[in-house]
Amino acid sequence: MKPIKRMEIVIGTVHADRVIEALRSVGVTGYTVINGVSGSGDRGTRRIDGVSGAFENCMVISACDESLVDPAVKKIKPILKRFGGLCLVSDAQWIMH
Amino acid sequence: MKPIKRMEIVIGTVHADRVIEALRSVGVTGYTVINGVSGSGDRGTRRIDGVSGAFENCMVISACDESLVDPAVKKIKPILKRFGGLCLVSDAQWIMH
Amino acid sequence: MKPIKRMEIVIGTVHADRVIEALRSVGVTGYTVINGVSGSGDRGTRRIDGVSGAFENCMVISACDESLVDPAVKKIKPILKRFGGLCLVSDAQWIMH
Amino acid sequence: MDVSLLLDNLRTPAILFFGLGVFAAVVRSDLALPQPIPKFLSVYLLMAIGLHGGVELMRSEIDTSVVLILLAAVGLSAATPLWSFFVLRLKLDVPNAAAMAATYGSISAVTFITATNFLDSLNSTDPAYTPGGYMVAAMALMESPAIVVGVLLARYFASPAKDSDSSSDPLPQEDRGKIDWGELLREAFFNGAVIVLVGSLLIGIAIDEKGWDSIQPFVYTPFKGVLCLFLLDMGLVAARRLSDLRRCGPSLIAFAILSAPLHASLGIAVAWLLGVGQGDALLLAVLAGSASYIAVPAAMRLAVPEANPGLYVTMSLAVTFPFNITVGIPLYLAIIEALWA
Amino acid sequence: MDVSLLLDNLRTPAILFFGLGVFAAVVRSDLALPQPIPKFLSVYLLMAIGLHGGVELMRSEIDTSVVLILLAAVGLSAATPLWSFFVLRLKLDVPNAAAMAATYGSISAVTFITATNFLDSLNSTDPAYTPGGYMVAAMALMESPAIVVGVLLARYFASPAKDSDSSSDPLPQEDRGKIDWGELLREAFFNGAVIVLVGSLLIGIAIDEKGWDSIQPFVYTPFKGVLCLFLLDMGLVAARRLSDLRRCGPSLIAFAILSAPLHASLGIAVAWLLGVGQGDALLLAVLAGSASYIAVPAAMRLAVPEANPGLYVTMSLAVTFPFNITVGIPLYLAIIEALWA
Amino acid sequence: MDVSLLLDNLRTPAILFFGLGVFAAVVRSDLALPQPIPKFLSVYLLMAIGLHGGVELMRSEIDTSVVLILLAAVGLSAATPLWSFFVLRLKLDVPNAAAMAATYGSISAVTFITATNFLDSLNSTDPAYTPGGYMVAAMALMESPAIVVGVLLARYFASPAKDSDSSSDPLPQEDRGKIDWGELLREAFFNGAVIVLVGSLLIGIAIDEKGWDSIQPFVYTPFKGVLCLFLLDMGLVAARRLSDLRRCGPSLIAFAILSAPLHASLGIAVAWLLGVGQGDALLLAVLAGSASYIAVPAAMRLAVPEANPGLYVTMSLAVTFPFNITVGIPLYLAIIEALWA
Ligand SMILES: Nc1ncnc2c1ncn2[C@@H]1O[C@H](COP(=O)(O)O)[C@@H](O)[C@H]1O
Ligand SMILES: Nc1ncnc2c1ncn2[C@@H]1O[C@H](COP(=O)(O)O)[C@@H](O)[C@H]1O
Ligand SMILES: Nc1ncnc2c1ncn2[C@@H]1O[C@H](COP(=O)(O)O)[C@@H](O)[C@H]1O
Ligand code: NA
Ligand code: NA
Ligand code: NA
Repeated sequence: MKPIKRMEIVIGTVHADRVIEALRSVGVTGYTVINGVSGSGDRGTRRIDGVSGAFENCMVISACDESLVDPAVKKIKPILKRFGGLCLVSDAQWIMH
Repeated sequence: MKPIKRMEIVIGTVHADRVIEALRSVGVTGYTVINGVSGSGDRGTRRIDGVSGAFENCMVISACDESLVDPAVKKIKPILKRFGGLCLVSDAQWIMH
Repeated sequence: MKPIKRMEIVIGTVHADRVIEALRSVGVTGYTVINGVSGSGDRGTRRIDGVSGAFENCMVISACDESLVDPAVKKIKPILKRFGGLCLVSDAQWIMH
Repeated sequence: MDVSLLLDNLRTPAILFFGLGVFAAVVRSDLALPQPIPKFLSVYLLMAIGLHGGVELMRSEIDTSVVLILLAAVGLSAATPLWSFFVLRLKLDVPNAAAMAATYGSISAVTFITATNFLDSLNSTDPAYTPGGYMVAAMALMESPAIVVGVLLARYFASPAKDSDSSSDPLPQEDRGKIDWGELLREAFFNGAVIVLVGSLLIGIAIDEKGWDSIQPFVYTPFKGVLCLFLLDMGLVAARRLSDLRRCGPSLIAFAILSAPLHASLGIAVAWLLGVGQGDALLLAVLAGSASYIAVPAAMRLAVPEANPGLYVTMSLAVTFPFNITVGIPLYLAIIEALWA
Repeated sequence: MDVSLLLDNLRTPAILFFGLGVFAAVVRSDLALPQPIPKFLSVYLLMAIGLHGGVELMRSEIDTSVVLILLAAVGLSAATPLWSFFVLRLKLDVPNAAAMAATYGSISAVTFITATNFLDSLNSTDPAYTPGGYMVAAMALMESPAIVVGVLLARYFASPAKDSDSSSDPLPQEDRGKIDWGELLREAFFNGAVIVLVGSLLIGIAIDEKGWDSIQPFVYTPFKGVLCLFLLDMGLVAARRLSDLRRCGPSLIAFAILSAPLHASLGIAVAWLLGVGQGDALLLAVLAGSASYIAVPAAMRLAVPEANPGLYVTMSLAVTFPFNITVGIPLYLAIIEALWA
Repeated sequence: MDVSLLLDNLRTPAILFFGLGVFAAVVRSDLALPQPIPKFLSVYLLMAIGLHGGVELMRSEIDTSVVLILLAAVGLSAATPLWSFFVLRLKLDVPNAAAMAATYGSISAVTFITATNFLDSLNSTDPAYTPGGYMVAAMALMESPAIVVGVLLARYFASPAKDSDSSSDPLPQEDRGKIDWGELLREAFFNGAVIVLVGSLLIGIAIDEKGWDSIQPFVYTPFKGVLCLFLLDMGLVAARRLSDLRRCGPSLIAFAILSAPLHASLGIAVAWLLGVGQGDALLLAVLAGSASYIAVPAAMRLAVPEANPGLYVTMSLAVTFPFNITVGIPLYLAIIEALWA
């Protein structure tokens, strides 16, 4: 086991590539994406209702070294500010295999 | 960063509206819903197998202030008792944007 | 509330049954599965692109007693070693209902 | 029983695809029609059967015998849960017996459709073998009453709430377990399956032949092929539930197999009394003998959450449904042919 | 207005299914066509209409009047957002007014398809009631200009960035809010809806009659039935957004209802000046009068994220779309028949 | 080579939609047919081709030449991975060479379907251009052998397990890497694609003409249109993988492009020796020359997880598949016409 940080980002699916690029640019290469997520926040309710997928969210989860969190957050913050979303950071143990 | 509580609720999709209403009623307006979730618990296995969506679960994740957890839990508990499900609470840091 | 451990495993959907069987074999009967998950890790990027579902991931989340984590991890590690994936363990409070 | 009827049925493409699905599940193939495809196909099938029924209804004359059939259908759907409940109580607690009774009182649209398909495949020239469009209306009317009766049974015979956990329960005693009637009736009469079926039936009545011509290349011509694909999935789903049977016990399985021909015989008796044709009689038999696995489970999860879907869905999906579409339909027709001869 | 046109329209299967969807949502049924089925159906509809338009285009002669119609279409799509923006600024801030203006300048393919369907259902023998394949090209050309105009408006009238949060902002001032033109144009001209529509149109032009014969059992014959299913879902989606209307205010709703016939009248006027037939005129009216709820919202989320989709999507989906397909289409045709008579 | 064959092929609607998909991916459009739609469409295509093949098989006479073709097909599928493996070992390690060899030994059903479609579009009156229903059986027989051979190769030439990490490994040495033969054979012979194809073939044989008539409006008439939609998605998926090509290196790309005509020539040679018609010969060529991207990758992920799907899927999907459906099919037919003349 190794202590790491778990980042959890909710962002509009159409903006997800920006977040992933931001993660990669600071050296975070491991992440998992959950698609088809709906939700509610400061900018109202986002349903996955028919027709357009434009209001779908996705959740990006990444386990990374503590040292990478600050640079990643620096890159992600302006994206969240512009397009809305959520970023949580918590502690976890990584089972090395 | 701001320390917050992360609530994570698994509930049958057909009962999700109750949970969300419960959250809203105590002032939690930010949440994220992951649909199409299956699982297993005290009440057996819930598959997302064809035909009916009646046994699908969903996961509701909400980051909220510590002070809102107790009232939210008070409202959610009877729903879980009646319809089954799971509620976890953990610590996280919220990246303010 | 009761302190428990939250295990979070990302694994190829085609291998998910192995992980669930491993959990069950050590006495973990409660778990939740999120399907249709994509991601990136040591073994490259896994898209959910059309055609074949062979490269889809899923996420298995289980809240269990601390005492079950070690035996579960022992069973899951070789699966992750062989097929790739991720396992995180963190702390949470379980709302008993 | 005329064994050729059975073989005829087993050789229809739809039943063969059901068998393929069962086979795939038994050999643990990774074959799957993932959600929401099955849900989409079931909306299509309900829409198609509803529209066609409505158009047929418009084309035919409505007389009192039709009204009697519809009344009989509602009666069957409300009565069968009653006796089922008391039989099932021998083995099950109140919520489970009630949910199971509701399941078996209601109907399975796909069984109905398969029976229509079977009648059609007989290529009979006898008009008595062509069921009337009002049989779709009968089906629509049979979906909901059983739900209401089931919930009433669960409520009326409910054991008093256990007090053991009342201290940890933040809600006042009377709040738990109360029926939300508005929600229940909405679930019974406005659930997705009922809405699509009844709505399409009414639309089928409302449109003219020109309207029907414009949509029938989608809702009528490819119908039997889509049914094959849907039954492939049903075979997968039903067979994957077979492993859950062990946990259900032999008496429940006996109920699931025996209640089908029993209820179907009731339906046949009613049809005989009403003097309808063989086609209508078969469909009434199938409606009475089939059990729900879509509308009722959805309603029960809301209204009787204490009941275990591992019992009532497994029974209707993995036992009664396969029995009906393979053996039941030709069996009921053989009985009808013997009686009507 | 000839009320029989209205009743004819309300009795087409597609509109009846839209009504069924609205009803299901109003009684809070759990009926749903879950994603990605609606997305799949919309790709199908765009593909089908594009191919058919292309084939028709190939069969007909192209003269200068066609070129004029296409130019007029682009003009309408670029001009309507301009005046809309200034009217909307009375009530909305710059980003919301711009996004709403773009929404109403662009078009709704399903409204167009419903109008085609309606023309078809009239069974008129007058060739002037059969629209030309170039009208699909007109639709394709009208999707994008409004997006570009909307973003330009948002940019040109943008308020200077607030400085209050600049300290916490790690990006240099000039980086925020900059338009990424490459991305914007890609979104405007290469978004999924435009690609499928234009691509299918070109493929329809490229293939020969043999090719068309081979695919039309899929892309043409079942088309009207698929439209029913899609409008069922649109009814659900539109009605579920009705509750959001309260938050939008009466002036916006007035805009959503009034701009439709107003823009449609512009389209009719242009059609009249160009001397086209009644069919073409109706489609031009519908294109001008309809508002986008797929392509434009997707583009606005990228380019004008400050605008609230709860406003512009709700207006176009829950007000303008239902208005157009129920009342609007027959109303515009009545106007056209009066003028052309 | 007769260039008109190539142009004919490029002008079929299906190939044009493939091109549209590629274009959309290249301009980074957001166009998508999200899962599970493509999976659904692929089940449909396999079901349709299987049923039609079965029905054709029933209608035709089976003679020894058919048995020889089927044997030759199995032989090709088992032999091509062998030589491919040793060639690929020059550049790749054992697991990757074995997985790639299996991929190229097996077949691509969509390439087969596209070739059938192409033959059909030629509108030839020569019966030798109409392939026999047994060719679908040949395809079904070619899916699995390559999987088994590939896994045997991976096993036989496996390097001894590295000991470096044995201390941290809680499983006994011999447990890791052992083949689970039951699982492997299930994966090879009972994977979803094989089950649907073989099952539908058998059902096509089992049903009578009446049964076929009842389902062919769904499984036959709209087939070519559905293929267009599916190839649109294949174009998107293939082109989105183009960026992964850089990581694969030129020698692999050369293998992916050259092995297709090479294996196809083997197929043509066998067809020539067996004296079959041009239609059968083309399909055998296409089967031998195509590479799997559904069944084999799924099997390899289970049985040879050490292999990198970024290599074998990328090669078969982004190089060999597009090559075959655009250039390969007309090229192979040109060769056949030259030889058969
Ligand atoms: N407090 C929260 N907890 C969980 N998810 C949230 C929260 N706030 C926002 N979200 C998610 O982030 C998305 C965008 O948030 P916002 O930009 O605040 O509208 C929402 O649609 C939710 O899915
Ligand atoms: N210990 C657990 N860990 C993760 N998920 C659980 C757990 N227990 C229950 N669940 C989820 O909650 C749903 C309902 O649980 P139950 O009411 O216990 O049957 C299950 O289907 C699971 O998805
Ligand atoms: N650091 C990480 N954080 C989140 N998810 C990860 C991480 N590493 C791997 N994964 C997930 O696990 C899958 C398999 O990982 P791997 O075996 O490393 O290729 C990836 O496709 C991701 O979905
Ligand atoms: Na019944
Ligand atoms: Na417009
Ligand atoms: Na091959």
